[in-house]
Amino acid sequence: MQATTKEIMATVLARDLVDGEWVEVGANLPVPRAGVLLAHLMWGANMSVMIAMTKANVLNEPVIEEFELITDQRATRWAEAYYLHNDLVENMKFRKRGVFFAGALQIDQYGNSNLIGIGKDYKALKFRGPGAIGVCNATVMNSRFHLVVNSHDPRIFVPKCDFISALGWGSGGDDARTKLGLPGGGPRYVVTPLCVMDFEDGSKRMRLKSVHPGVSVEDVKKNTGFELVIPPTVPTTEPPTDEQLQVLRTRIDSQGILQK
Amino acid sequence: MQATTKEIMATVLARDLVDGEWVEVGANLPVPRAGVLLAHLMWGANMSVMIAMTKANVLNEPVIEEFELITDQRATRWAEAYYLHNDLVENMKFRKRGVFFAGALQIDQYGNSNLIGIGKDYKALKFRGPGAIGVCNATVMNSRFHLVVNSHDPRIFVPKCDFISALGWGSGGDDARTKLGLPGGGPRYVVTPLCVMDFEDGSKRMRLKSVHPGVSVEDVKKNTGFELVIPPTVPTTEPPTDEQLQVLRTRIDSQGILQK
Amino acid sequence: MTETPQRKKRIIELDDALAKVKDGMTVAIGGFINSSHPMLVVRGLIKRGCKNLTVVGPASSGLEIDLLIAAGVAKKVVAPYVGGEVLAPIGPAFRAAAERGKVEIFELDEAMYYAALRAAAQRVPFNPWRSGVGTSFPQMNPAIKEFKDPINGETLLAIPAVNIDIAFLHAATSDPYGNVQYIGHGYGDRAIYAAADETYVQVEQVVSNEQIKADPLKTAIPGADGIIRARFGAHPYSSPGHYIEDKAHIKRYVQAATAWAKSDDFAPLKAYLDEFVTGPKDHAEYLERVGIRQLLSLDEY
Amino acid sequence: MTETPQRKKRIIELDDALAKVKDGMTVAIGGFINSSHPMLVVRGLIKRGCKNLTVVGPASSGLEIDLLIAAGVAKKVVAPYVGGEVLAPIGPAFRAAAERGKVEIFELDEAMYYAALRAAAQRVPFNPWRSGVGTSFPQMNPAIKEFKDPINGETLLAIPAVNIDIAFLHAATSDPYGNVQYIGHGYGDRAIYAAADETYVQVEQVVSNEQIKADPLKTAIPGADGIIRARFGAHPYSSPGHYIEDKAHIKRYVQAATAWAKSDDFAPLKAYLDEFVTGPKDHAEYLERVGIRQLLSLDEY
Repeated sequence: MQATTKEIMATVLARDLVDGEWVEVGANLPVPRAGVLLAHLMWGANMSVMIAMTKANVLNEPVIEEFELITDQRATRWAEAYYLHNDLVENMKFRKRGVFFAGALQIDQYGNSNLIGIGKDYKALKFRGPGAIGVCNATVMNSRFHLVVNSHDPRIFVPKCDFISALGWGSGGDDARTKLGLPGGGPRYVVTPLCVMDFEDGSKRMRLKSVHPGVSVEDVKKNTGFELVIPPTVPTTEPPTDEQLQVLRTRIDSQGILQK
Repeated sequence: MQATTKEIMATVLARDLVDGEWVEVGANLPVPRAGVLLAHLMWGANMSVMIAMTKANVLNEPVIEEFELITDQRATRWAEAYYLHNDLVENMKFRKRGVFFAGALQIDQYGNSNLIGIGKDYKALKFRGPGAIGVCNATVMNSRFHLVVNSHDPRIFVPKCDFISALGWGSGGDDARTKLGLPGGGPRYVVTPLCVMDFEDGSKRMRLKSVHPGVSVEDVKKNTGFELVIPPTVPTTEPPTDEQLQVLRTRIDSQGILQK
Repeated sequence: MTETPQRKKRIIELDDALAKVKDGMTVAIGGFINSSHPMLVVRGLIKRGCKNLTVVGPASSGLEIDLLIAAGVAKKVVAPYVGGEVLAPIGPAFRAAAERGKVEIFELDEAMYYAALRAAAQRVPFNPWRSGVGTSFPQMNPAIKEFKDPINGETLLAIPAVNIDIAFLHAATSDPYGNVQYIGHGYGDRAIYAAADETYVQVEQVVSNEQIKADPLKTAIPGADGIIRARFGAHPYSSPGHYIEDKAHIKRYVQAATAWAKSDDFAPLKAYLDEFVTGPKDHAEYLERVGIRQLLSLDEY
Repeated sequence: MTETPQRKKRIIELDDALAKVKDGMTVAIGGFINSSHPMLVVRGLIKRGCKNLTVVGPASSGLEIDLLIAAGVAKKVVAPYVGGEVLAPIGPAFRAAAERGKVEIFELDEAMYYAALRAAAQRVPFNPWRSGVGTSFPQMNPAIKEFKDPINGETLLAIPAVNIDIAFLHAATSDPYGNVQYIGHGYGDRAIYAAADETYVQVEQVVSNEQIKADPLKTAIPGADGIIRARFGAHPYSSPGHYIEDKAHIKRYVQAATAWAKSDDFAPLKAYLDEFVTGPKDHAEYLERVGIRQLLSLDEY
């Protein structure tokens, strides 16, 4: 079986997750959702998987139905526990084992990101974004986070974000976050339809980690608006195993959203 | 029918309560409990009566059983709503309509009070009290409070509290609380087995308001460790009506605790 | 012996609740993105021509807030997100009004939002928060101040209290005395209630006090100031345990608002408002215009 | 195709939970005055000879904290009240140890207590609180600082975070995976859990995951680190929905502790500890010493 780009992206996220971790599955974020569920079903039986503000028990569901909206009450039917939204956002202890996935309008070379809008003047934005939602907090309080975007181009990967709504590695350096007193481990991976990137030790500049099958290093460079750290050899992103792909297609993504 | 001192004290507290107010009925505080329930049954059908951290509906209970312990689960059987204890103590909006009853080890002439202990040195108390419980906060956040004590003597009514765990009128003056930014109306009555006291406008010194039947002004003066404001005429505390007394004895205090 | 006086019912008419809203007030709307918004109230505020309101949306606001912006009711919006997920990743009117300077945004993230509401509930002027240090929030929202904490000297953000004059919520049930219960968790509605001076709640159904007392843990709002009868009262958004969102209707709104956002053409929005907001004389007529057949198609299972 | 791996059960032995406690840690005990204390754990901490603990009691602590003080386990106590209501208006050992300088009290009131726990849960160094300004609290507890708020310049108290290393609670039920549910409201246990790095919960009964899922709103602790089987595990205190407090037993303790407090005679306390704490080899033997007839007399209705 041949995995699609989205299936590969989901598998990259899954491989980062460790049994026992705490993760939220958003609605309409099919790639992170599939990544979390893949890890949960294959090697993370003791992960706390949050669906629609509930702690869900889906481990033995033959098919874990996808929901388009986070407010779909049917998505709460597997709940063992409800979280009031304010408790979810204000009680932070459980997030020490948490992993978060964030999107962005803009991302700079240190993994700082922007969900607010495009334009130099906040009072006269050229493009107003949706707002920070809970991303500012979740990218601090969880043990680490990954930036996941649906396209890879120089409008997203910019030299400087117009606004920073979620801090990455600031102006660079291993201590960029600790010197501000921020507890979480910061951004680890940036996963796009072209590649996986991480951050170089020391400088914390974004670095190409692997390119997806069929993508060249040059493709990535020309679609990135700043200079990436490029290691001497860049491997191809490891695709899902046959078994992983089967679990993805039969139990997690039965509607085939990742195959579109 | 002749009312007992405790029944008179309860009636004084009841008369201060207005329909629609929010009040907590503690366990083992029979006088305030009876006062609250008397007001609720007679003219306060829309009061929110809190029993054992629940909002209770006891309006049509023929007999409202007394519980010795606040943790008696049976006291929650009338609940319309549970309050988590932290919400009860941290969400303060509903307390704008709240009235609170506080006890004390020491009370000074401005209604400041102490539940911590007796002694000049906090690190070497001669007598260690129970602690402030929720009294510090409840005496600030409710619309007003009453000090209610089971005995009236110069050990309680002192020139100066060793420690202040609940602020009254500070060092005196109408603005003693507002200048500290405190929202509640402060102490209104001090109710003892001898008398009812309030606070003189302007100075906010404690003032004798009425003496219970059979008690003289002199009795009060000699049992108070500071100089009270004594008006030219001091009335006798108005006892409960026959109907009030009947409600007290048949529905509220069927065990006759107030008659002991 | 005198009869014990009985409690007053707190069921009120929509218009009596709406009459509490005065120009310039801070008004909150409950729910979450595509669910549980008090839509009788939202349409009512527009119909009455309310202006200059500071609107506190849900922590993740949906297109009900977008509609209030489109109709010119909201002068200022307190919300960490305004959108409709796949139905509209960014609220079209929110986006357009923000870009055109027609609405002020009190910029914050969800954690700051709850810190602000909690400060109001606790009657303190602010609450501290850590996340956001090092970001653009204090620059985008000057009401948020960076400060050194008085215990350890750490750098934190001071999130100012957002006090709510009146909160409007939508829930499954209440008894006649304002004890409100949800089906499901109820999103952040309890936090909105805790921050509000007054709270009016639309419910799908008024139930007996005995039913409420059967499960007091479920009582999320122990004594709303008024209860508004509102079957299908969250339409076009979902009402957990009762009906799913009406995507076709939401898309119709999105299309109208997008026309305004993209080409500054207000006509489609006006048509939407005429048909569904200002036109119907009451909730029943609104539902008639939506159509019973359409309402009956919104079953969860 | 490979079988889906299954979850690990979180049911653990009392001793394995107690082994997590190290000298000098901050340990919290749940419940409220005469109810819901994890008494296997309280007795176990004494039996193991734990020392130098900072003990965070419930917001209103009962005589379980008094017992920990009497037995020399608690170096410092964080509690706004220690007593047993009518059974002991002030905890006798609490009173005596405080007067004799044998225990340090972190003085605060209930609102400050929750502000401190909340700060730990939120990972901020403090929370502001208004009540207490103008009182002796900052003098009695120098960790509480008066400060000017950075928004309005109002005078407030900064209540420092009280971080809990391990919380021990007692509840009605849990499934094998640590989803804990209470009968009743559960007092302040959720707030203690939120402030703790690890939480172990005694339960009257372990139930199926299916039973928990039948009412997820009831799940108060969504994933305790360990569940300790403990029928009659709050004895001599009440366990809501299961049994009332054992007043005779509590009075026996009070008598022993009062002898120590009044005349510095530790012998009655030693006798109590020998008989009920250090003597029994396990919980079953403790209950045997209490007596089944006595346990069966503690019905609520």
